[in-house]
Amino acid sequence: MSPRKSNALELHIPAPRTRPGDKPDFSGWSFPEPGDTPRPDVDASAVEMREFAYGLIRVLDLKGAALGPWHPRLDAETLRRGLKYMALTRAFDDRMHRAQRQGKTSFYMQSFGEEAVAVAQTMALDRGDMCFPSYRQQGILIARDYPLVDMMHQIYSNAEDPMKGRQLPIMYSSKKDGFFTVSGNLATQVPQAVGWAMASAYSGDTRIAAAWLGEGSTAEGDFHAAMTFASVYRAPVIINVVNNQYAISSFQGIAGGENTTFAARGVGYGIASLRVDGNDFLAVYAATQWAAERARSNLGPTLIEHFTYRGGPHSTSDDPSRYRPADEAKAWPLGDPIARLKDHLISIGEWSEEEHKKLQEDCAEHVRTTGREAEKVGVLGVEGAHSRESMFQDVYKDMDWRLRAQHEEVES
Amino acid sequence: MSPRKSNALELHIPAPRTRPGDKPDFSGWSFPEPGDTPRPDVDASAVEMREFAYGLIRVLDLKGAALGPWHPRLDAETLRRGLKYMALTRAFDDRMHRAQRQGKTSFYMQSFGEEAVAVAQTMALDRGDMCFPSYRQQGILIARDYPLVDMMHQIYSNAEDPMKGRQLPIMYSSKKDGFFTVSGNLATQVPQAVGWAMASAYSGDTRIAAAWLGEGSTAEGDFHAAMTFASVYRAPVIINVVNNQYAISSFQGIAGGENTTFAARGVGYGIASLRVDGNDFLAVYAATQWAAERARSNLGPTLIEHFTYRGGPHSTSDDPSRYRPADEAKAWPLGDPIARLKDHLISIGEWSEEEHKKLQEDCAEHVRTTGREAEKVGVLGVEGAHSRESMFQDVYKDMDWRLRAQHEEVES
Amino acid sequence: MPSMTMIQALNSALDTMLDRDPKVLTFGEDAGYFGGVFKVTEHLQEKYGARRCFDAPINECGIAATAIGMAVYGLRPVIEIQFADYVYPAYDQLVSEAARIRYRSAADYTVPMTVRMPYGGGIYGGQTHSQSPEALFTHVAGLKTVIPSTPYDAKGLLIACIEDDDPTIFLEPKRVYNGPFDGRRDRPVSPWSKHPASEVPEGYYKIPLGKANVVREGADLTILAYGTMVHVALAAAEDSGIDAEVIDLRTLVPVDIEAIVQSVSKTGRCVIVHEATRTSGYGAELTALVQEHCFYHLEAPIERVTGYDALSARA
Amino acid sequence: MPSMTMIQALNSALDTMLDRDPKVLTFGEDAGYFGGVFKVTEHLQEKYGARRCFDAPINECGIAATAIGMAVYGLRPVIEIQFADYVYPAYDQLVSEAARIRYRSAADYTVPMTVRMPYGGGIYGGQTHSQSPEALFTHVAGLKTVIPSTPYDAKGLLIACIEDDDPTIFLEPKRVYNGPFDGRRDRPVSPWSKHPASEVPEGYYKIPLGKANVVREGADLTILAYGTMVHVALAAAEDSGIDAEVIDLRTLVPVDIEAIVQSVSKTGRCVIVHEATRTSGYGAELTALVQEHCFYHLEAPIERVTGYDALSARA
Ligand SMILES: Cc1ncc(C[n+]2csc(CCOP(=O)(O)OP(=O)(O)O)c2C)c(N)n1
Ligand SMILES: Cc1ncc(C[n+]2csc(CCOP(=O)(O)OP(=O)(O)O)c2C)c(N)n1
Ligand SMILES: [Mg+2]
Ligand SMILES: [Mg+2]
Repeated sequence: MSPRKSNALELHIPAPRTRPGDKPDFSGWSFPEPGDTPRPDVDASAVEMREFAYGLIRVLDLKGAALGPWHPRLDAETLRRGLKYMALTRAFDDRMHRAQRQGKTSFYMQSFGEEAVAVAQTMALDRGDMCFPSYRQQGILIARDYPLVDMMHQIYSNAEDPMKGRQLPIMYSSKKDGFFTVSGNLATQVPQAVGWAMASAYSGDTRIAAAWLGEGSTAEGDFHAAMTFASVYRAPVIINVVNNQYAISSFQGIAGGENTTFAARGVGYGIASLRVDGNDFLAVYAATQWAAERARSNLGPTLIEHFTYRGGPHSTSDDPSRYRPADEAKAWPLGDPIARLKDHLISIGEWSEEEHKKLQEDCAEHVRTTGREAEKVGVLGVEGAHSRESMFQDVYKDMDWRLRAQHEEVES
Repeated sequence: MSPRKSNALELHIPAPRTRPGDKPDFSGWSFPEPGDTPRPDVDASAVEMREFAYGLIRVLDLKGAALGPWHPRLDAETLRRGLKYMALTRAFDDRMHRAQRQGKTSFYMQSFGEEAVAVAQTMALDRGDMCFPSYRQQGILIARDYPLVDMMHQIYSNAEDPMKGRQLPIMYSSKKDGFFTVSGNLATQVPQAVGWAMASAYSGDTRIAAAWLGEGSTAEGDFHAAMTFASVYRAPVIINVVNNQYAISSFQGIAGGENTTFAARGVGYGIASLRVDGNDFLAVYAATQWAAERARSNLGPTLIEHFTYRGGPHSTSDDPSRYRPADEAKAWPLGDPIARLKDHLISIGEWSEEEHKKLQEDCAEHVRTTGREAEKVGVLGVEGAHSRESMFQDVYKDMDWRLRAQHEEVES
Repeated sequence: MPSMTMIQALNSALDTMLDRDPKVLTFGEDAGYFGGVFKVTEHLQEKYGARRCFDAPINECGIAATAIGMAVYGLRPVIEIQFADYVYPAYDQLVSEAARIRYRSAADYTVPMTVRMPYGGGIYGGQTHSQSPEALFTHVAGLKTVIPSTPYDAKGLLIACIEDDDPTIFLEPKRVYNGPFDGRRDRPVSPWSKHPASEVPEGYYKIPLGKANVVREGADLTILAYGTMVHVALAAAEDSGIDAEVIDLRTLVPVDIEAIVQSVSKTGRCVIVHEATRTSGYGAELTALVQEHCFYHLEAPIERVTGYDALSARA
Repeated sequence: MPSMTMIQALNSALDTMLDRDPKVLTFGEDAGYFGGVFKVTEHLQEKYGARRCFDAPINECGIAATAIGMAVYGLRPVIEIQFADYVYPAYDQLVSEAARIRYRSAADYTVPMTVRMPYGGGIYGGQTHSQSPEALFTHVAGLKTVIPSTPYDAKGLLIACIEDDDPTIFLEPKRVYNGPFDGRRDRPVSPWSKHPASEVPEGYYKIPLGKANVVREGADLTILAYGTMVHVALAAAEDSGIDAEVIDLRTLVPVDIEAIVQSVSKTGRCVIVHEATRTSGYGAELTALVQEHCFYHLEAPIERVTGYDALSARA
């Protein structure tokens, strides 16, 4: 290499403010106050709405009060349902994470800290709307009352696994619940959701689509495909970027978060874009409702960035204290979505600490009982959980001669 | 299909305002006045600069006056050189297009109407800066004084073709001129340019990179890759979107131009973005100079949308009057880049109609003479123009046993 | 029966299916108003409206992905990739998604989509308008790969693909779009109208996937070919005077193993012809299959006549 | 000499080259501070700074494309694709660009880059963390494809790839990252430290590309294998008592045809083993090569022992 010139170029490699050993530091972020963000009409033009991509829609303040034009004014029953689904999701995650530690499954991924996103959104959508999740939206299935035991069967890859042992744990699928088969390949589901939404519009249907991906995954070309097609054909779709600030070990700067928000991506395509406090159940609900109404009125797609924090490890395969301050999760200024909704319900006199304690115990108990039921069917490593034939099925609608021959070969 | 519901969704398919048979109609566009757009400091933050993506930098008015803070104040000699290169590019295109009609080559692509983009930009860059063009930037080579005859050899795929007959006509390459080998695959060169720029920064070099792609090609995932990596690593690169309003037969709405500008894409990544009148030599020059200085000062990438109009067919393989009004080109309100620079030079007393006529004749003559020289070496279809061995060379640095065997097979 | 070129036959297949089944729609770059750069979708937008036949952004990944989403919804999308050389940006969606969705969801979701693309050399396209990437699809479990060689087959096979409940890769040999080029560079290519397989019924008919066609019977040698190379093989058989049996595979996956075994067991000799580069081309698989199934009948090594392992294709 | 696992040997290869050549740099998803999900780049950022070893956005296309740009500039980038299953978004850049730039520019530009990726099954990864896509690269003229089976080979071959002036695809059999799994599920995998090929020199050395390794001599049967399957083949030879010669190909393209021909000419029998799905897998090419070069020596059909044409891989 030649000697350095005075006007030499330099390569910038983004680095987070803090690493293991440092004190957590979120002083870089500034947030608008809850209630301060106006709510545009659903037919507002994307151009007029540009600033929403740089703000943060907040309804709940940190004491539990709900404020401002985005307050969705849900009845207490609905709020308690939301709280229950989030608590159940957390209890489920907790048990399954431990099940992996106990060797009952090879792998698990929690949604700890992000439960509001999947749960509030599912509740704001119609039952027939089609969800294209990433791997961290188990809350959708739970909020659609999918049997926990079937989720466990899938995780244990046992004889009752609806996916017949073909997928990594947590890669569920349930067509009847409008839950698309989770892919191992990041972001692929997002342009597929756009295509589904286009098909719905093509068919004169009324159902819309929603897709989720992590902030890290927005870097994939599939995200660009999704945004481009959604914009061009004004597809009735909601594209949700769950910005939990990490992609495995990489902080969001590696995905492009140093220079702008992830909601801003939508601005680039002329797509209406909202940025929401992802730990605020009411804000997430309200933004989703807005976007769904927009889509249903043939006004096109919305991008929502849900700003949240990945409370746990990426998966059971990593230890986050290797790449971020160990106590960083606790320092996240926007708190915990369950605690915040609980505080709100208590503040409006519709919930109590006792009821909450009971709810948590019920969830834990429900998960425990269900766990035992699933374990009875089998956990990781039971030989013969799936017929050998099933290995050759569903490659095509019908087995071709190769698969028949290969199947015969194994059987003999 | 079920009967249509009252709240049924509808699929939006973008359509241009006009089709063959219609009167050309550009009334949808509104342009800021020349000289009206302020010029930010080169270290302005991308966030502050967002509005530049929605405006249009113009220096030359349609009478030839140069106005406002973007006026690059080039000396007359430089302007005349720019005019000459543009005229030469047009003369070259004209002859080669006709050569295809005469069967001397299989294929040709003109840059008619867009000459200012490649020529002004090349002149604004340093000689050592590296260019990653698409197939419509022959002006770069011409402005770097690459021998026209070698371009013709490539187009004729004759014995002197520097590409040895391996590439479609017009897919030049010249490392010594900082001109990257043109790819048939759209947009692939753009993230490569970002990588080259990163390598330059990595090496403490002072050279920057520039890439070009059409507005249609911005839809490719490679564009997203380029923007993401450029933003994350603040690569010293200029990404140029040449918006000539067509991608073969598709109007720019199919690429996402209905809902926002192409410069706005850059905003989504927090990249400084300029939108320029691509038929205004001075505006293109000034914007490029600004972006180059920004890159050279370690301030990162710039996206420039050059708003222009594809005056000719996509290539010799299509007839644009099959998909757009036949006289649309003439109706483009921002005129012709050569005529506009000519008018400016005349208005400042540095050029005359006579000199211009002479320049055009000289260019035509130069191209004609060079054409004869190239034709003497050979035109399309000369058998044996390239050795059989050359077919097996350059697959790898050294031929492996397969290629040696296959070569022997053909020779025997 | 009308005489059609392969382009007209493909257009007729799409026309027939758009007319029959409201779930069928088609899109691709320049495929709408313009009718495609090779005119395969000509007049379809005019006839069925922009909703059924439209232009797509230049993003093959997005074209494939949105088609997958549509197929998952329950439609039967047919997409056009402008040149097979440009399918790679869609490769992940085809290989990781279209091919796997039925399997990974245990048949909860399925993807009845068809991917059409012109492929192969011979039109002065240089190295990026001439490729034959079929082996990159035949390796992928979950996909079917189909290549017609005549107008009649093109229509019948395309309709079969559209009606198939699995994703199908439909490669169109563009060198024979307008006439059965047979490799004889010294003679002009005769138009399709002189070829019996240009007689194409107007309406609906299908050619089953997985069935090869013995286009020439012979006793001494079996030639396995598909696409343009079928015509080249026939001409070579004729010119050489060898009593060769020529099999047009039509479907590469699942290949008609019975037809192959029957022929090679009879002839004892086998030559495989394709345009793609040799190493790991589909000819390798055919060689392996023939030697596995017919080893004791073989009187000579199976030979591959293929493109070189270079990147050439004259511009 | 230190004993290393394959991960350590790969890390040592990168360390050696980062130290020797300022033109070498490495990046990939989680490859920087974290040292990669399999720890192959561990401590390299610490040692050489973020400029030489860094994290990349989750965009395999961009990772490959920027590496191409860097190689064109004159650097020698080594990129990590986190799992081979996720290479498809980069496929276009590798196939249409990296492989073709030398050729299409008549050697005006060249692309000395290395693409590292863990591949293969056996880690409970389900259908998207277990794939063996080598045949999708062996078909591509302009690319070299390399697969090591031991720590010693891994380091020597990786260094050879980095110094090679052409783009190389370097597939790492992750099942044997930590020990030579040999397919005997009933016995625990012994650690690399018990295996002679875990003796890995600290410094610089190369194993030439294109040279196979006869890892077991034998007279009755030739087994061709690579990666994890080398160990499985050795165990099978041992368990069966057959006097098999086992050849570890090491480089798939260009393959060491001499070593293959010499062995099969001697044994007259050949079995090919790979994990990838059978149809159009690399075993097809090997079968074709063997039957083309050794037809008159063959006493029995060449057999392929491969993954099924299904998408399975147990989760
Ligand atoms: C195409 C592809 N590349 C890489 C991976 C490996 N991978 C799995 S998860 C992950 C991080 C994703 O981060 P993000 O999108 O932010 O989602 P989060 O985990 O935070 O929910 C990576 C790199 C993959 N699964 N698919
Ligand atoms: C990956 C890829 N897809 C499709 C094509 C076919 N194609 C060649 S040029 C073109 C249109 C490009 O339009 P635009 O980017 O606007 O550039 P312009 O021709 O206007 O300069 C298309 C679709 C290609 N070359 N590569
Ligand atoms: Mg994340
Ligand atoms: Mg254009």
